[in-house]
Order: sequence, then structure tokens, then C-alpha cells
Amino acid sequence: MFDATLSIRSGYYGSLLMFIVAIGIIGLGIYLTVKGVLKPKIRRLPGIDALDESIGRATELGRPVHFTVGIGTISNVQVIAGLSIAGYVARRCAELGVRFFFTFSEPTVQPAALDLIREAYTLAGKPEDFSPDNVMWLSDRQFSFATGVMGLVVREKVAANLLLGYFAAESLIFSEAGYRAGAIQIAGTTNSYQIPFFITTCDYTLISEELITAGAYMSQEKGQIGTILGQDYIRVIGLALMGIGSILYVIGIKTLTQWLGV
Amino acid sequence: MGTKGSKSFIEKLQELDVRYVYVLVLLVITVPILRPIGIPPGKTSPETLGLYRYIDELPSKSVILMIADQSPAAAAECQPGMLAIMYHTVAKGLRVLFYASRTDAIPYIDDVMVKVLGKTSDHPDYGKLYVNLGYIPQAEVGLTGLASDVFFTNKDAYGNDLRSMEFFEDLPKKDASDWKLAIYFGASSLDWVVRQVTDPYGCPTGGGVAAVLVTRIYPYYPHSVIGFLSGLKGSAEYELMIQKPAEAAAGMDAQSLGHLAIVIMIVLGNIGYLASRLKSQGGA
Amino acid sequence: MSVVVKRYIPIVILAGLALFSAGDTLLLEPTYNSLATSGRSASAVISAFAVGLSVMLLSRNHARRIMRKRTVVESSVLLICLWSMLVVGFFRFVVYGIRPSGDYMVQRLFNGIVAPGDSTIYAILAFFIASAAYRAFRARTIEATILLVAGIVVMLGKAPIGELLWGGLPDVSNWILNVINTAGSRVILMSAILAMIALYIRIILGYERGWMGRGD
Amino acid sequence: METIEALTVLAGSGITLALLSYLWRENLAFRIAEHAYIGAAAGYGTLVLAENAWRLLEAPLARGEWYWYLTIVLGLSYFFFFSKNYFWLYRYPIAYVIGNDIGVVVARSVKTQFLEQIRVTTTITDLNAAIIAVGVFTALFYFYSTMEHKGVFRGVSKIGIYFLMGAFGASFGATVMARISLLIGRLRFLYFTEPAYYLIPVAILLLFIGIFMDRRKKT
Repeated sequence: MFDATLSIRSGYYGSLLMFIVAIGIIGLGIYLTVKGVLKPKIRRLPGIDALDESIGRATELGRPVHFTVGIGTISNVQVIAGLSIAGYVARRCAELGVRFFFTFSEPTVQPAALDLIREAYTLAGKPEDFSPDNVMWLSDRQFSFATGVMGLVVREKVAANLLLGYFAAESLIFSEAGYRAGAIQIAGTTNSYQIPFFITTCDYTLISEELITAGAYMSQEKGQIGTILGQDYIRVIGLALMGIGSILYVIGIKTLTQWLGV
Repeated sequence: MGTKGSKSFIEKLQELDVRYVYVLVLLVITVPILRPIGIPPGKTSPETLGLYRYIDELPSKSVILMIADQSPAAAAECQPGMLAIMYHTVAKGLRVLFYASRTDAIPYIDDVMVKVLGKTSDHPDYGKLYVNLGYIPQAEVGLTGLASDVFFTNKDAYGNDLRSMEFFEDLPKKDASDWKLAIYFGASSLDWVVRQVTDPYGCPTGGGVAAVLVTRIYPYYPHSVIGFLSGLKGSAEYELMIQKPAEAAAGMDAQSLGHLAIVIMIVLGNIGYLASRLKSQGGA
Repeated sequence: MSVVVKRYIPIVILAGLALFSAGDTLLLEPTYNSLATSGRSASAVISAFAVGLSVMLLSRNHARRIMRKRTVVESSVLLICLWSMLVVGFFRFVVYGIRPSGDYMVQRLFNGIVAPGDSTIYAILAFFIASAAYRAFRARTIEATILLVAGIVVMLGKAPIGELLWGGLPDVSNWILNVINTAGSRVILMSAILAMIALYIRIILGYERGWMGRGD
Repeated sequence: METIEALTVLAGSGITLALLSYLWRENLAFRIAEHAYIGAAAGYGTLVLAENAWRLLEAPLARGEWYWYLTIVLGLSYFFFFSKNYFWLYRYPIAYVIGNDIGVVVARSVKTQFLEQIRVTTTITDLNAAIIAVGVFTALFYFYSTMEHKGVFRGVSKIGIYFLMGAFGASFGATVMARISLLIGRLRFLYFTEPAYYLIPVAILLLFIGIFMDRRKKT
């Protein structure tokens, strides 16, 4: 079935190599951490540490918590990262008896989110408090979803507005609604053109990869921390390639730069 | 600012209801729309120039792919640019292949063809110089398919068979390496065009994008993205370069005043903030 | 047994497919590539079904609200709009074979409600930006000041009025976009892909389980 | 036909004004427009997805490739969600979708978002390129998370965050531009489209009534 014409796409030799190297290095990171050779500590993420504070405030005020993963599909990394955090928040809310609203825009997120949040309520020992109506799909069009969230946040006067996931233009709509409701706001996304709005209007912001590593940070599992260590090793490789490549290029040796293009 | 009156004014400014800000924005933008004041357009930005020159220097009959990805929400920014580029390509006698990567962008292709050519599939050059592939689902995946085989969809938007069209006859490879430029119109992301067309096939990317997207394009500019129109301003510049000022150029006054208003808001907000900080430091 | 079916097999499917389709983007082999293309089409078909579940849950939610006499007007409006769109679209497709994207009636409903809604909410952001500019863009720290200054320069440089105020503004603004912004945005791209690879590996190893609920 | 077109424009104008009324405060007109908009958008989105799926299925099913029916079987397993014992079946379609999407994006992103970016950064031809290289180096270091940033490292990551903030500022400026353009577009629709502007006085009247009622409630 597969004949002998198998070849690597031109221009992708480097990528294939990097892809394999990356998997290997992350594997190494996991191995070193799980075996206890290295004990890496992840830098503090104030945004994640503030989650409990925001839920606590909602408890005091007797007002709900709103969490959204934005407009990404279930395969979007930011949505997957957001869901991990949502599981934790939902459980805390269930324990403290705070109403928890979860919104998203892509239908593929629906079953996963429902299952995750129902499970969180069960783990908290209050499965009867779970209402599927609070896990809301508000159409898959960006701005009608945003309108729905805007209305919900203001009407329910949420005390904590957690925006962790994939956001595009609607980021400011959400944070403005949160401001009107007087909520603590924690936000995170990797979309560079939405980060400025989160930084200026929200209380805490997870910038780019901080959002994606948040799940590992919260879990404190050795294996998960190991992947972060591996990720940092790849970063070092990138930095080294960049540093050495630049210096060589400036003194006139362009080989490394050319190799990067193959 | 030392007097008692001005201090309380600053304090009042700090507590101002945001709705007054809204009213101000509405006024600042409405007035120049109804009564243009004629602020001179200024220099053309290098990104617009890059795209204009590249298209201008293409030999006639070169193939350009135009990807319509503008939702109704972003069309206000992208459509004037798409029109201006289309005028230019028609004047240069280039071949244009259209496709929509989302369903709500379909009408914008017809809109461009009607406004520039007067007709869509009934136009005598349709099938020779212009082909509208219609909607191809699954943005990135769809483009990957189209890039590896131009007959990916088999039929055009109006149900005509692609293989019988003169447009494709003299294309050597029938994949993206035949194209000279792929222009993306929209507001969501241009990365996937670079990823699926420029990097694998060497066909450069251009853009007529919403200004939000602009900062995300710079990492690819100018080596992969040869030039782009940034929002309404870029479209207005292009309109002026092909000497057909239209909708975008008409909006420039409102644009200028709008920006000025927001800068003034930031300054006012910061004056209030600094004043209250100085005061609290003085008191402590 | 049940954990295997409920948890492990999905992860194995996920990991296998990920490797399979990653290989497709790197390797050239006609049969393999066309198989992977079909696989992608299948993925689109499969994910489309999820919307059915979502429509059912949305309708149920609002039907309940009407029955409990909460937000009767709003929920009825929502249900009417939702189902008239669906009924018109599906009816005309099944009976006349008109595709919704080319259907006159569906497009009228779309142009009357959805398209203006889209543009309005997108445009309403101009007001929110002004309000955020007024109340939130404060020069609290050095970082915030850099953000503010860069923002103001780009804003003025990108409108004709900037050049009127000072001839050099467009150049400075272009320099910020071309140099500072390129560096910053490039890092966001690079750091995202690093974190992405690590996250994918966490998914494949079953550490990251948000996408399949928590328990069994 | 013309009546339908006019009604469409009027509906559009009504929705626009009702949604804009949120700026004043959350009110009934906004709530109705909001729900109409969500309903119609959800319906339209469903139709689009269904049409996409049909477009993809049509050709292979016509060719008699029976195994494409498996996609339908897998897709329908989402609906087991309502069953107490088989709800976990939804994980199969989701695993398929995520697996596929990961593969498509990840390998090519390694080139476009990582290797290609390093290559371009190392191509230092002038002072600006050198500044970019410094910025990329320091800012990428800023995200190094398994180590405390102390001493020299602290300085390096500080420079990095300044570059990031500069970039965010630029994003902010560019975004302002986009938003104002869109508002211009929308206002041009309201002011210059034939039946649309008839609703403006109605909206203003309603707004004044609303404000008046609010005042009376307060006193």
C-alpha cells in the first residue's frame, strides 16, 4: 500500500528533527523529575494563587462565580488548559456553596465541560447542587456569545469573573462587563493582541504560556512539573540557537541560519 | 492646579460616570461622518506600499488567490481594501482565484465582483481571468487541500466544472506553487496562510486585515508576508494610490478624531490618577 | 476493564491520531497523505454533531425557564429565533434542496438579526475601549508606562491626525510596530508553541484530563 | 421582495439600537435583542455546521464508500451524554477530533512559529534587527519558569518584559484603530441606509423615557 516514494516534505527536515528532539527532551524532563534527580520549582503564578481569594470573596458576598474558556474548540490548547483550571474552581465553588456559571462558544466543549463540572460537584460531595443549565452554550458566533456573557455577568452580578482560555476581540466586552458587575477579574490567553486589554482591565493576567502551564502548576504532580522542565530545556536550545546563530551571522558565518531554514 | 476648586474638579473627573465617556465618543465620531473636515491623508505606510508595488510589478495573467475570511463584524474594515485591490488587479490584467473560508464571507466575494466587474459568473472573463471557488469548509484544513490541488473542490461556486476552465489550462503544477500571491482578508488570523501556502510552496502572503491582527503579522513581515493593508487606514491608502478614493478614505476624519479622543481620555485619566496619588502621598 | 474503555482507549486513539496526522504534515507519500486528508474531513463531520447536543441543551434550558415563569419573554424570543432559523433552513434544504448558505430566506434572517448584531457588538468595543482608556490605563509602574506610551504613539501614528501633530509620529509608530512589537509578538508565538508541545505530551500521558472530565 | 429587504434593514437597525442601549444600562430592549441574536446565531451556526458536514459526506457516500457512515456513528455518540451508564462515549469522538487537530497544527507550527522565527531573528542585517534579536532573546527568557529569576537573570527578564509591554502597547494602539473603524462602519449604516435611520428618533425617545422613569424611581 505504501510505495517507495516516501520522503520528507522539502523545508521540513528541521521541523521533523526538532519535533523528535522536543518529544525526547520533554521525556527526559519527566524522567529526571519523577526519579527525583532534579526538584524543579515552578515560578509563582499570582493569578492562579488569587483564584481562591476570588472564590472566597464570592462566598462572602453571596454572589456567583463566572468562568469562560472563550471561543476555542475543544482541541485548542488554551481551552484544554482553561478546562483544567475550571475543574478546580468548580470544585471549590461546590464546596463553598457558591453558584458557578460556565460559558463557552464551541459545541465540542459542551460534553467535556458538563462532565468535568458534574464530576467536580460529585467530588465536593454535593452532586445535587449541580445544574446543567449553569453550563451554558451561547451560540457559536463570537459576538452573540459575547453578548450573552455580557448580559449574564451583569444580570447575575458575578463576584469573580474568570476569563481563562482562547479569546479574540470579545476580551474587552467580558472585562468591561465584569467591571460593571464589580467583580474580581483573572484573565489569561496566548493571543498577543488581547493581552493588553486583560493586563490593563483585569486584576491578574496570565500571559501566554503561563496559562498553559497553569494546570501543571496547580496539580504539583511530579510528572507534570517534569514536562515544564522539558519545555524550559527546549527554550534553552532555542535561546542557544538564536544567540550563537546571531553572533555567527554578524561575523559573517551564515551556515547555522541557513540550516534553520531546511 | 493648586487652588481648591481645580482639585475638586480633578476628583470629580476621577469619579465621572463612564456613560459621559460613551456620549463623547459617539459625538466625536458622528460629527465628522456627517460633516467631513478634510484632514490631509499623510504618508503611505511601507506595508501598504509593499503590497501595492508587489502587485503592480506582477506580469499580467499571474495568479492571485484571494481568501475572504471577513465576518459581517469585520467587513467594515476589510471590504474597502478588497475592493481597492480588486480594482488594481483588474487594471493590471491579473488572474484572480477567490474563495471564502467561512460561510458568512460568501456574499463579500460576489459584492466585490459586482462592484468591480459589474457581473459575477455571467462576466465574459469569468472562467478565464476570474474564478470564484465559493466556500471551502474548515479554514486551515480546507486551504491545505486547495494548496495541494487547485481542483480540490471540483466545481466553482456556481456549479461549473473547474477542469474545463481556461483559467487553469497553462498552470504547470496545478498547486500553490503556481500562485504568485495569496491575499487574506479578515480579522481572525493570517498565520495559517503562511503555514500552509508560503512556507511549503513559496507563494508569498499579503493581507487586507482588520487592524487588530496587524501586530500579529509583523513577525512574518516582510519575509513571508510581503505587505498588508492595516484596517481602514491601509484601505484608504490603497484607495488613494489607485486614485479611487471611496468609503475608507471618507472615514479617515472620524478615525483621526476618534484616536485623538481616546488619547485625551488616557491623559485625563492619568492626570486624575497622578493628582490623587500626589495628594495621598502629601497627606501621609 | 471499564477504566480501560472509558479512559485509556480514548487517550490511545488521541495519541495515535496525533502522530498520524503530524506525520502527514511532515512526510510525503501519496496514499498516506490522501488517507490523512480523509481523516481530517471525518474529523469535521464528527465535530459537527456536537452542535446537535448543544441545541438540545440550550432549548431545554430556556423551555424550563419559561415553565418556571422566569424570563418568559426573553426565552420565548430566543426559542422562536432559534427554531424558526432551523426549521426554515432544514425544511428548504430537505424539500427543495437549497443549501442554507445560498438560501434567500435563511440569508434574510441572518442579515436581519445576526449580521447587524455582529457588527454592533464589534463596534460597541470602541466605547468600551474609551472607557477602559479613561479608568484603567494608568501609569502605575514602569511596565504600564511603556505600554501606555507605545499605545499612544501607535494610535496617533496610525491616523492621519498624527502626522498633523508631529511629522515624525508615523515613523516612530512604524518603528515601534516593526521592531519592539515584532520582538514581543514573536516571543508570544514561540512561547506558545513550546507550552503547546508540553501540554500535548501531558494530554497523551493522561496527566491533563480536563477534556474528558475528571473521574471515570 | 422590496418589502422584505426593507424589513431586513429595519430589523437590523432595531437590533443595532437595542444592543447599543446596553451602554445606557442593562434593559428590556437589550435583553430581547440579546436573546433574539443568540437564538438566530445559534440556529445559523447549526445550519452552517450541518451544511459543512453534508458537503464533506456527499461525495464519498455517492461513491459508495460505506466506511464514511462510521463518522455518523461516532458523531451520534455525543448524544449518549443523556444516558447515565454510557455518557463516557462522548470521549471517543472528542479524542478523534483532538488527536487530528493536534497533529495538523503541531508539526507545522514547529517550523512556522519556532524554527522559522529563530532563523529570521538570527538574520541580523541592521541595528533594528539587532534590537529585535535582543528583545526576542530576553523576552523568551522571561518565561523561563522552573528557576527563580535572580541577579543577572532578573535583569535579563526585566528587559524582556519591557519588550513585551511595548508590543502589548502597540497591539493596543492598533486595536483602538480597528474598533473605531468598525464603529464608523456601523454608524454609517445607521445614518445613511434608507429605512434604518427612521428608528433613531424612536430610540432616542425611548431612551429619554427610560431615563425619566429611572429618575422617578429614585425620588
